[in-house]
Amino acid sequence: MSLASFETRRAADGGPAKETAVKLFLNFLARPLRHLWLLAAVIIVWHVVAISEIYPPFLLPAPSAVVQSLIEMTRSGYLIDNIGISLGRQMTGFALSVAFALPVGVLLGYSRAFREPVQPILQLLYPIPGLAWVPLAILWFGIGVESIIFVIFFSSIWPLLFNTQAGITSINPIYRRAAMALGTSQWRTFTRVIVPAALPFILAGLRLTYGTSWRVIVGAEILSARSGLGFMIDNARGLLRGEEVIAGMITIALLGYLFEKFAFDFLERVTIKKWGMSL
Amino acid sequence: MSLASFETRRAADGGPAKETAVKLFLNFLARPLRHLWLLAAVIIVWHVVAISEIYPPFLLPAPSAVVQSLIEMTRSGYLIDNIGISLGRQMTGFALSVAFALPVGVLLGYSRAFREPVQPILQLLYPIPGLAWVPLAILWFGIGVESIIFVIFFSSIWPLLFNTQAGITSINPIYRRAAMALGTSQWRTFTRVIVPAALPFILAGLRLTYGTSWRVIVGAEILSARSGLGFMIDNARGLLRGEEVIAGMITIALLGYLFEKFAFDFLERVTIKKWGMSL
Amino acid sequence: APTVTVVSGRLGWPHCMPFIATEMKLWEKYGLSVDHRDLGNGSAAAEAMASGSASFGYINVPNAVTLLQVGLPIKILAATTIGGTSVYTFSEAIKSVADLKGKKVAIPRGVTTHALQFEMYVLPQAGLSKADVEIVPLAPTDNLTAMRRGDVDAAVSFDPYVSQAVALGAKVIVPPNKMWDGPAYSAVVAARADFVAKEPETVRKLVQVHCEVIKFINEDPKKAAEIVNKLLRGTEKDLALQLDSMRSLTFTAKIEPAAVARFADAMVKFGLIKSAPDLGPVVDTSFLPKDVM
Amino acid sequence: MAGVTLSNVSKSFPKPDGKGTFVALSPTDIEVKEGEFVCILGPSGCGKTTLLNIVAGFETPTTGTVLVGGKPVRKPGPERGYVFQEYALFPWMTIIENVAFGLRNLGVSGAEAATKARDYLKLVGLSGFEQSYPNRLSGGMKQRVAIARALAPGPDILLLDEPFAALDAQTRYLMQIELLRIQREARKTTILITHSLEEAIVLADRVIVLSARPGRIKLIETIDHPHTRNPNDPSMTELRYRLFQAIADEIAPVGAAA
Amino acid sequence: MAGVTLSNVSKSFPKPDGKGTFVALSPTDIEVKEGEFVCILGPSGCGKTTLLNIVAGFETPTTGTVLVGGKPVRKPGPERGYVFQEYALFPWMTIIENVAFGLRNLGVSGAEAATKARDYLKLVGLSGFEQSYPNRLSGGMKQRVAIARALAPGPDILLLDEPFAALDAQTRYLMQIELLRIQREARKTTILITHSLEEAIVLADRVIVLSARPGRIKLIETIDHPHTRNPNDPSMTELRYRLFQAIADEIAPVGAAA
Ligand SMILES: Nc1ncnc2c1ncn2[C@@H]1O[C@H](COP(=O)(O)OP(=O)(O)OP(=O)(O)O)[C@@H](O)[C@H]1O
Ligand SMILES: Nc1ncnc2c1ncn2[C@@H]1O[C@H](COP(=O)(O)OP(=O)(O)OP(=O)(O)O)[C@@H](O)[C@H]1O
Ligand SMILES: [Mg+2]
Ligand SMILES: [Mg+2]
Repeated sequence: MSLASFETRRAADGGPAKETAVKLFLNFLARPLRHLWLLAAVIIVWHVVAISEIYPPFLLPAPSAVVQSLIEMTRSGYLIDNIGISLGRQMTGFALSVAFALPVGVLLGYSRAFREPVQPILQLLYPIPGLAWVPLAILWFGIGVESIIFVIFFSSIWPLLFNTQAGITSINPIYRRAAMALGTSQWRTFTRVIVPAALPFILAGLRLTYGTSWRVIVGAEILSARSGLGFMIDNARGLLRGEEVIAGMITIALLGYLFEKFAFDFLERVTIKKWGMSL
Repeated sequence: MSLASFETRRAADGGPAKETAVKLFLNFLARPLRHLWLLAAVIIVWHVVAISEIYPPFLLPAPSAVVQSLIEMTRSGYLIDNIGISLGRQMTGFALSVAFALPVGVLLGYSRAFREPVQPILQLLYPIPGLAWVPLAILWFGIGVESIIFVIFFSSIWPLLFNTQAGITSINPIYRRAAMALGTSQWRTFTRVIVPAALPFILAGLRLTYGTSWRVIVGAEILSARSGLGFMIDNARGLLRGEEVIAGMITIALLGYLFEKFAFDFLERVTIKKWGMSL
Repeated sequence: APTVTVVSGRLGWPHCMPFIATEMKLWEKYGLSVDHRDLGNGSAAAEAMASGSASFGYINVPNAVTLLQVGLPIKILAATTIGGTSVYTFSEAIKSVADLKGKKVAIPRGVTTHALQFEMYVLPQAGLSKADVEIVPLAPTDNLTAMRRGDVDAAVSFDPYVSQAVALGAKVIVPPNKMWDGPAYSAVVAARADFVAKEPETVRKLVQVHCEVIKFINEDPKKAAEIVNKLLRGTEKDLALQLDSMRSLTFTAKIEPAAVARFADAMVKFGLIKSAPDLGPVVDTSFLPKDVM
Repeated sequence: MAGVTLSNVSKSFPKPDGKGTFVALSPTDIEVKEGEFVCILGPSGCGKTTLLNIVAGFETPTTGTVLVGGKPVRKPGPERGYVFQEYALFPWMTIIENVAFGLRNLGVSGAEAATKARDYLKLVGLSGFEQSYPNRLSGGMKQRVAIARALAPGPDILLLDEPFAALDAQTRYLMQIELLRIQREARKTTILITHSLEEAIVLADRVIVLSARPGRIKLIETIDHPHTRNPNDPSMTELRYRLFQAIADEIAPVGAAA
Repeated sequence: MAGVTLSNVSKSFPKPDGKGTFVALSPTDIEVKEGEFVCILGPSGCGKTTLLNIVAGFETPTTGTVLVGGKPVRKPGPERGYVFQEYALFPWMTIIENVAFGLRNLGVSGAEAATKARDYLKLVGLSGFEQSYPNRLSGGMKQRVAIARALAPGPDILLLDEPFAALDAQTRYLMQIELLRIQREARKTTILITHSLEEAIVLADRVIVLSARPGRIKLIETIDHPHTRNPNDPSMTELRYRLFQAIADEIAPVGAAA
């Protein structure tokens, strides 16, 4: 990576126009290659290490065994069921996190009267481990799905919350001044000035919050669930079924990744990238 | 919170100069009050609920019982020992996270040749729950403190990693251009241009990564430790000592909070706030 | 001598022996250098042995069977405790297992003997099947809360949680001795087969220490309870609880291969594993001192 | 409709080293009558933007008060249109959205606001760029969007901070004429900061020259000459010279500056 | 020391609606000789900044090549000093750090760089602001820091995008004189974009006027008159008129722009 490889916004806009169809086609083929060679290499290394049996195969199964397990579990419907169940919990937790963290983060950044009393409480709550809340979660919400969602919620609000706040305090004050001089109502200032101006932070926070809502699924689902990907992984672990553990991990990885690509990359493309606020 | 309460950078600079000593003194008294009234209210509500014994005291002890437990554990040295042990693990994990996430995040944002193959792998790894790695952590690192630190590390790199990347892609390209036109070496461009320009993101990421390294301590320490705050909480839970569970939570909250205040608030004050890049 | 890593689960009576041995410096007495690690759950202990981090350990029977089933040669060398599992409730309406029909019952999560005992023995004894009750996997520490809220009606658990609940007014509807047909081992002493083959003398000493601790516990339960209570930072009240707990258990190193095999068969019936491993050559009582067998 | 009155307005900022404050604007009294066009000239860094910011309500004066239409200024408001020295376009809005934004704030319907915005974009010569985002525009184009944005909602008072600085002489001239027409027609009270003597002479009813930092009023010239004026008109020569000299006195020879 | 040669250089950008491209700069040939001072004039948005960015190496031309000292331009370099239209000061460095930065890049010791930076700050009249951060400065002050920053490392080639636009006439004049002195003494090849005919006349060996978008060369005027020139010198009247007319032709009447 040299300084020359460093993309500059404008340079990307108007590259040489003389690309031939052949070149474009080659590019089209090269693209996935450029992105996936390292992943392929990692899988190959994994395969080689696994078949060498340095480690017991039930702890480090070969990729092929994992794929086979994925296929079997898909065929039996076990995987799909658990995906559906976990997705429901994770998405509910994520949606609640966003619904809470976005407005609260905006207020933290925006209003001193709100920030001064609320921030210390949040900063104190933040470092407390999610698992430490389990007894109280059960006390308040019982052992149903509510507690699982509470743990997901309480673990995943933070990146969006604090990123939104940081985004808002980093807004160039001139935008607020311009909004005020144009007689913008508070609500429109929120929605049309503050939020878009802080969007690079908010989108990064959304990504992190989304990822976190998956990351805590094992911890949340061993709370009291007999279903879901987290339970599936824990259960497989107890039975020393390494291939099922890794199959579960890969399923979560893919679910997270696909959403990341389709939702967040898209959101970024139609907002901050289009506006030139991010490369 | 009205638009008028909305701090503007310049307005904060040169307020009326006519403040009397009395006013300043009153302000000095009012400051903690403005910050702490809500926290005080929360503690009072907790106290009232606790002494009403709606919940059994071993699940929701009164604040006074928690304070007493804190005092006792401090006196016996148990708390201090566990703080020392957990702090060591958490700080090691945090330091490793920073050492990894900061350069990798910079490279992700900076170099396409690096980003294209590495990003998919990281985006796939990111959503995988930390607890799902435990079997592999034991396989690779054994059952000592290394595994604990691995779980902390692997859980807490993400906010700093992705925030740094987002920060770098959000840098106004004009700064890089200026750096190039001034013949800045790659290293100096990293340290003197890229990192400071992305600092609002990096600092937000540091805060989040720091907090996460505490948040996973319970999950990490029940892995294989007979010591530390995470173990202490888990152990107290087994003995139905609610006041010790909450004392442990409060200890972690305070440790996180104090560092937040002293390290990160300070860092922010001497950098982005001083430079006018954040309010 | 090189240091041996010994793993165990969390400190509770079934896994207490290495804790007490360390506390009483019994390892040193036998010229052993032992690094004892207690892990948060049974899976971790099994994984530690599988990965070679530890060659000797205290693990649950289902974990031992699973290790064999996935192909890790181990030897089961001794028992630790028998019993300990009970079913209890706070509900007035539930007087016997039959009353659990349609009720929610909390069971420790993971692959445990507790679930096997309850579902494969206790329920059929009362003419019920798995489908007749709603099983809720739950950490034993959360049972009390869940029961208070009415989220579960009864719980299958072990000590000190059962004694804790009883102290708060729960009643035991199935005592430990009615939980299984024959000896129900809470945990066993196991070692990697390669380790046993390579260092039989070390293994013999480790098992001797184990037996000496069990002898000590049986001879002076109060002293043993004090040691455990001290390690757990328990109070006077907790000490009483520990002593109560001990009454529900039999401390013995003696192990019957057939009883272990019955668990393996139950696991097959339960659907946890496809086929039971041959336990004949696995349960190796040759390391036990003569007076134990 | 309203005049602007500054009484004893001054502004201090903290010193770079954080110790103490320095005066950016000395106590100043200015009265701008309703419908009057005032141009402010002065050396770089003398406090012109600071003064305009105080009138706009972006900054609180260290001493003194500002009345707009007889009422003290507390915060910015849509009756005072502002063109920022740095343009301050919203990067996340297209050009037309930027210009229509203030209109929409006033409750104008979307369609009507778009039509009006398009008119103003035509006025500043940017038809065809409605759907562009600001990062796609040249410096001068951004500045013209900023002018259109400030004018579109029809504020009573115009506060313009070097609004034509990034424009070529011809475009600048055309824009001056348009501004003047709008200002006259609606009798808008206008304060415009400029570095161009010609611009001040073409536009102003009154020219105020500030001294070097800390700024204070150095010279006030009233221009009665009817519009449209030609800055090169011989009758203006003397005025021009007086203004020139007033500023020139304030500039220390380069290399020997404080 | 080197000249700058543009052959057939053009630049297209994507259209606002994303469909197709539009030409910002038509194919252009310019040869700037070593030590020559070229001023570029042209209507707002005609492609001046684009052209300068290509010479600087910030943008790749859609067609054509740029040679600097005979070698093709691939990326920016310290031999080409650049003053950005938007200043582009580093907000995280003090004023003196900004100015010293390029010197430090060249390996100049800290103390020496600071001394030199201080000299350049004195040159642009900003002594006393060394320890300020850019957000504390007025627009014109920032612009002067940007000039000092570009000059301090002593580049062979100067690329200046409206470097004096935010300065009052007097400061501007003083800065012009200083720039000229530095340029002459070290025979720096210089390309300066300006909207001021006077500035071009005072400074340039050659003036290039670009047409309205898409920019192409409309007029080239060589000025042989010795320095120091007075733009109001009667001998310049005709030149001035020609330049004026060349740009005026390009400006569509306001309100009727494309
Ligand atoms: N936020 C601030 N903090 C500290 N000093 C400031 C701040 N804003 C402006 N100043 C100082 O106040 C003085 C006047 O600044 P101002 O922006 O009003 O100048 P100006 O007359 O508009 O100059 P220019 O013509 O260059 O735009 C300058 O010395 C500047 O450094
Ligand atoms: N990144 C970009 N993407 C799309 N269009 C661009 C981009 N940069 C510049 N343009 C367009 O190219 C044209 C020329 O822009 P440029 O900045 O070179 O003008 P300029 O001559 O410097 O104008 P000014 O005097 O106003 O600064 C303009 O129409 C502008 O909209
Ligand atoms: Mg100004
Ligand atoms: Mg330009």
